[in-house]
Amino acid sequence: MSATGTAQSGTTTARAARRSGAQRKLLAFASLILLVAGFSIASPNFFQLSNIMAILQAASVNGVLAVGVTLIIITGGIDLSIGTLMTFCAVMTGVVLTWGGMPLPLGIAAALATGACCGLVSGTLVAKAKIPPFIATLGMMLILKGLSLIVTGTKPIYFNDTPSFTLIAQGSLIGAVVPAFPVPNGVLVLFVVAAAVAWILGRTVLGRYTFALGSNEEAARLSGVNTDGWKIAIYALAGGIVGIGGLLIASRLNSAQPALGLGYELEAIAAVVIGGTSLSGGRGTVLGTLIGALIMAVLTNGLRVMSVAPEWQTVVTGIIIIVAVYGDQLRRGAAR
Amino acid sequence: MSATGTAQSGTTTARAARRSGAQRKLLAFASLILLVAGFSIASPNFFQLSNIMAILQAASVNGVLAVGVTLIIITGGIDLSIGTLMTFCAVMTGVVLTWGGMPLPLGIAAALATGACCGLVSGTLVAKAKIPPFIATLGMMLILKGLSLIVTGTKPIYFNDTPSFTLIAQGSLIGAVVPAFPVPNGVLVLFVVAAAVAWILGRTVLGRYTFALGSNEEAARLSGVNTDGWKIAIYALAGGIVGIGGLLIASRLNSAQPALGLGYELEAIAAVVIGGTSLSGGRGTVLGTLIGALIMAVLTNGLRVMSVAPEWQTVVTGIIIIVAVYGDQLRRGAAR
Amino acid sequence: QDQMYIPLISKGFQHQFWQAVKAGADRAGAELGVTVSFEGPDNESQVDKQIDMLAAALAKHPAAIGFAALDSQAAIPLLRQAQEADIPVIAFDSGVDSDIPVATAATDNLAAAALAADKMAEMIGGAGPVAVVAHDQTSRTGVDRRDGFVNRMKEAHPDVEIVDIEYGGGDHLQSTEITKAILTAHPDIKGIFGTNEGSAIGVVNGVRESGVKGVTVIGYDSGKAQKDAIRDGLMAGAITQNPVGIGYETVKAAVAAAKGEPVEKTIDTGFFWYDKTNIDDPEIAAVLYD
Amino acid sequence: MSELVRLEGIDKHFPGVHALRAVGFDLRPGEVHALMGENGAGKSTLMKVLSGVYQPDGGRILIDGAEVSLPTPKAARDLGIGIIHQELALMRDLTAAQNIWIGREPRLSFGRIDEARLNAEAEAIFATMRLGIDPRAPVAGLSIALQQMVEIAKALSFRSRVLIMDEPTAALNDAEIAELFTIVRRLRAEGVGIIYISHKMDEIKRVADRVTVMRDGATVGTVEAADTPISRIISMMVGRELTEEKAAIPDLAAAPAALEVSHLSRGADLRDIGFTLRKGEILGFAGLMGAGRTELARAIFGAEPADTGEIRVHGRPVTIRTPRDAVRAGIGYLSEDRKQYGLALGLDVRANIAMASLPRYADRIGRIDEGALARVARDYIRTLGIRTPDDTREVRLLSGGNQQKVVIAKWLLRDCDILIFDEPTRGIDVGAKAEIYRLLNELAGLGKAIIVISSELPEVLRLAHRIAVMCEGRLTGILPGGASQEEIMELATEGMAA
Ligand SMILES: Nc1ncnc2c1ncn2[C@@H]1O[C@H](COP(=O)(O)OP(=O)(O)OP(=O)(O)O)[C@@H](O)[C@H]1O
Ligand SMILES: Nc1ncnc2c1ncn2[C@@H]1O[C@H](COP(=O)(O)OP(=O)(O)OP(=O)(O)O)[C@@H](O)[C@H]1O
Ligand SMILES: [Mg+2]
Ligand SMILES: [Mg+2]
Repeated sequence: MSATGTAQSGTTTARAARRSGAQRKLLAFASLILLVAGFSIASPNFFQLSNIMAILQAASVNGVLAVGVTLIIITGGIDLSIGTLMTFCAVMTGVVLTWGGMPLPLGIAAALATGACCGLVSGTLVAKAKIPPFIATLGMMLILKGLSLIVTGTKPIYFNDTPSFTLIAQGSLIGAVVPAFPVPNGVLVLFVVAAAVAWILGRTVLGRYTFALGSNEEAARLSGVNTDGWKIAIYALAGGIVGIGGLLIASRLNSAQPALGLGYELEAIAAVVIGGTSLSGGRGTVLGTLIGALIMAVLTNGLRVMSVAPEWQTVVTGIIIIVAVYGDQLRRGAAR
Repeated sequence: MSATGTAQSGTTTARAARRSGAQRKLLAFASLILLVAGFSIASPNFFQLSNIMAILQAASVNGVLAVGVTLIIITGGIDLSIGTLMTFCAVMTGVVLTWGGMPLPLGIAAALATGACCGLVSGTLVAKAKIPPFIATLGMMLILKGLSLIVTGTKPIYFNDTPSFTLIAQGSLIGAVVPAFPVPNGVLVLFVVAAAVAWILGRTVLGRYTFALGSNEEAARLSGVNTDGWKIAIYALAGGIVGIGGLLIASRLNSAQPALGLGYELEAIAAVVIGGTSLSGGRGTVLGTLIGALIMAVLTNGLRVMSVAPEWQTVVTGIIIIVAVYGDQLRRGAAR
Repeated sequence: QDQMYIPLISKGFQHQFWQAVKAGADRAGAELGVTVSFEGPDNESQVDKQIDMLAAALAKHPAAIGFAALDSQAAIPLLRQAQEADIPVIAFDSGVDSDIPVATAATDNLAAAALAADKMAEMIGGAGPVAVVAHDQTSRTGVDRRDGFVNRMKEAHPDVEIVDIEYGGGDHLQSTEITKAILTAHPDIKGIFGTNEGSAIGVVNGVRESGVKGVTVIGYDSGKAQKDAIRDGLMAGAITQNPVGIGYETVKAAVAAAKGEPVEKTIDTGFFWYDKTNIDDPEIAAVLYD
Repeated sequence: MSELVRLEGIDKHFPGVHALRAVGFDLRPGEVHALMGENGAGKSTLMKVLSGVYQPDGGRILIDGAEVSLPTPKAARDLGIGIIHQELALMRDLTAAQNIWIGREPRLSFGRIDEARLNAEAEAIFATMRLGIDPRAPVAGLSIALQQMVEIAKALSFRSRVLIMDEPTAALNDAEIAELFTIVRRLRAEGVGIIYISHKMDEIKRVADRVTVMRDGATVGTVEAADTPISRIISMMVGRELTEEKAAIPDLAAAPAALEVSHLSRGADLRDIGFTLRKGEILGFAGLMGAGRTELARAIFGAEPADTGEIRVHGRPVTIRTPRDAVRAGIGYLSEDRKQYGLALGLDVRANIAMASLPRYADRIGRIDEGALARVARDYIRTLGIRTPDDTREVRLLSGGNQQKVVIAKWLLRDCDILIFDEPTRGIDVGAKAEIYRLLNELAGLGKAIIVISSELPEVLRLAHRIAVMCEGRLTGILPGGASQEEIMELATEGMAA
């Protein structure tokens, strides 16, 4: 009897939760659409294929970084080193390709391996040395920033000897097949990475433990989960994804610019939070992050296309970030 | 019988707890001393009165910001806008003093009021609109950055018409009394602010609620505490303290530099965390923050005095931040 | 102390430009037998960081100091301190509004940017919309180069309209995105001026990525990518300063001042226009750097 | 020997607390061994030692007669030791099924999780427990009771040889407890050894074979449950005889009304509720889980304000939109979930006791009189028997029952006229329970108006002057204090069949 009652309320809750989740995503998507519509009305130059491609291209690096850091944020952590790590990965690719004269695949591997290794170090500092993620990755941010400058001797490394390198971000596989739709490879990479991470989060053990760590690490540990090991793995995976971001930016700039990167972490984290992932961990979606990154890219591009004065661009961006998240908050309140 | 047992063990615990707390602080202080000693041995130029004063002076702005944000971090929040808010406060002082030609006290009031008002806005966004502190203050960071540029027309405002203005940070009240010990006023301000905030945290209702909010906001609300109101008050107070930071930096530079400020928030937060305050809220001390700010200032200055290459300075700073917090972590583990 | 010690506090150290200044300073140091150190903040808005660096440099009791002020007024108390300690100060890169520096080795950024404006006007036929991608909205160099370009256009080329000025912080990627947005907003744009190496390369990237033809790109400073872009015709030409010379002359003047020898008050290290045609001329090649 | 588990001379120190003093304990296969003791006696600590969470400072652990070491929870698990922790250890953002199988997910290739199997197996476990929880429901959306059931399901899923249950019934109602005992008996028949911790004395007689009593970190003795009277066990626990009789129900017909609630509604949770609480009265609220008693309390207290309805305090209408309004009107609320809603766990005992009364101990500039606060805090520590070394200990380090007493102290200090106690004795030992009952009666005698919400009918019957019964958000009736259990159950299920 009481069992029946319980069962009903259980099912209702689950269904309601699923519905409100879907609704929320739709609505987050709606605010993206709203922005696009607003800019399209405000400026005839905004809604053009070339500009849309430019926006997607602009979202690609930040998007990849944001997808990577989404993993870490879901565990309840944070990673401030992603910006400078991206640069360091680009630098190591330069070392391998330009200085070492090795073939392209090895350069790609270098970026991924560098990212994963640095992620491993951050993860170990957090999981084993119990250093708060904020500090561990702040330290890594500084260390990697310095290392990029040291390794390169503060000079950019160019990829002129590896002409195909620029194709990673700038070529268009899709455009080769469907000429009317010249989506740059960088964008393709972003979507592939996002899809892969969404799959990992939704379907695999690693994804499950990512949520478990953020939700209640102690409970996971008491359940026999090797929480430290998995946490390190998650940081390493995120690092590898940041390595992909490093490849993209290096490919776009046809060079590894050692002084770049600082500040990219805040932008990526902002995209994640706008996308509805909670900084306290335990919940978050890759789709949300993707939408968050797109919102930021649309906003930046739209204000520029409207030729808003740069100082006002900053103000408006600040306001819209707050409003977007406030809207999300209201919706959640309503869903509850 | 059992009562006696409890009483006895009680005394032991209390004593042990007090001892371990004091020990921890002593040890945090020890790593500061260690750094100072190391640099003194490494470079004869380091441990000189003038350089020590330079270090204290360099710590003053960051220290004041860090003390302000300590309050917010103890509530479990974060404030990314402190850097640009500091600048905006400096700018408003410039508007009042230089453009408005008003007397010095009004300029000081302008900085404090601007800080408090902006803190009020952030606090309201966090408490009432339920926007996560990270996002609310990220938005404020951008808004204030833009506003500083807009208000000043992107040009610095100089305080040449108010000659006494530079005395706020650069004069030396103590030096006037004890000439051998020319502590700049900026440092005096830092210590006064720190003492005041320590007193507020330790002895007043506001302080108690600061900890309560960070420890369990819902429990505080269900105890009839006006959590929203107190939270707003805490953000406003922190904003006012950041206003003091704005005065200090403006006085040091004899100008309000509108483009300054970005990045200062991370440095201040780092000082707070190095000082042992937990980013998850509920615990923290002003003394720790002070030591954290000093550690950062000593580190930066010492590496410069040793003429370490700037890129290596970055790397070493990163490593030492991690090591300092790791040491703190070890000590806590041992105390436990 | 066996060797004279001369610290240079610059406006930055990560950009190629500053690395070239450093190279010149190091060369002078080696030739003259003095120890030179070189440092600067991460970006040109960090006025107070630079002040702290100056303070740390003073603590080292140097023979003389080279100083590229981000804000000359803000540094005056410390400069006065140097004066009292009989440490001569040599200003470099841009002047210091004070009579404390015994010499100034600098580029006239206003005049250099005006030259860029003249070249731009000439190349686009004296009329049409152009835009500026600047590296900084508040720093002295950013403001001077922007204003030098804009004012010259207004005065000498009234038919050239400056339709947009954006700031990319010298970040290559940001400047790229900015350029693409400018091209979207103003499809008829004739030319874009990038005010430092990062900005100029960003403009080249942006123009290339958006596939627009016929936009005249003029850059500033040097560097491998910029030289390549000029050789490939992606960039019409650029202004270069003589950073190696700035560094060299600064140290040279510092040593002289420290020894009590007379030094020239202003050392104009000059600026040059370079494009496809003269990039390999020996005198131009000498002031270009990678 | 046929012993499954044997603990010898287990010692455990925490800073300043000697939590376990040479404790011995043994468990046989196929028995339910109850572990009893006052709050803070060391029961949970002992069980954490046995399940690999804590490392003992001394002593031996033997499994099947062989000495073992249990460095991690996993090591204990691998030896067949399963535990349901006293404090819920669930991942709130995961679903019920995901929680049950955490760390042991059925896998497919590439590290993929076989979600269908995971859900199906969770559903199967729920079925054996005769529970209809949706395995896909996020745990955060389940009531405490259902969360507790998920914990139990998780422990069952291990098919352990040794199952430790640390106060599994604290949040359950009678029907669910009965269901749990069916499961316990089944497991016992299968040869599983069960260590059962509870503060509900009647449960000992219902399931336990043997009882071991702990006091102050040491074992007092082990007795057969069947031939030991409850009173004997209680006196072993508290070290003295405990006598208590039900206080007479006072005649309050003439007493002035303290709280009048009328037409209170909020969505589907609360429908048109009205009642009157008199000065000096203890009004019990009974009902099945989910009847809406907590919702009602939270609505009156302003934690989640009602949509419509009127509340009068001492005859004057009051508007209560926030807990602050309620506290100002003289209403205090002790919630059913102390960890989430009652305590700032990271703060010390004194700060928690003072939480609702701080302004009273502060001067005009907000300076707190710590001396006075310390004095009152110590007073309450003494009068309520809170087991803590001193008033500056972090509440997080106290045992569950003592934490509950800290919350009670908070509201006593606030000195409200109207007190709402939601499950006030959840997780509290017999001695303290008696103490709290006495306290409630005393408060009522002083003219306070008290509401007691409890899922333990005997408690309601013992305490309440009148009993209000709720069902599905409606107040189905108010019975006099002497009502029978049957009368209450009838009202509690009224209309549910329909
Ligand atoms: N992690 C810890 N640090 C310090 N002291 C602790 C810790 N855990 C428990 N204690 C102390 O050890 C003693 C025993 O606590 P334990 O939780 O075992 O009691 P319990 O018998 O389970 O009580 P309850 O019935 O209230 O759950 C208490 O005095 C408690 O305060
Ligand atoms: N945190 C929660 N999230 C979602 N629903 C909840 C939550 N807590 C309770 N509910 C639901 O609200 C309804 C009322 O629950 P409430 O807690 O008021 O019941 P109650 O009568 O106090 O019973 P008990 O205290 O025994 O759980 C139930 O359907 C319950 O499932
Ligand atoms: Mg216990
Ligand atoms: Mg309830």
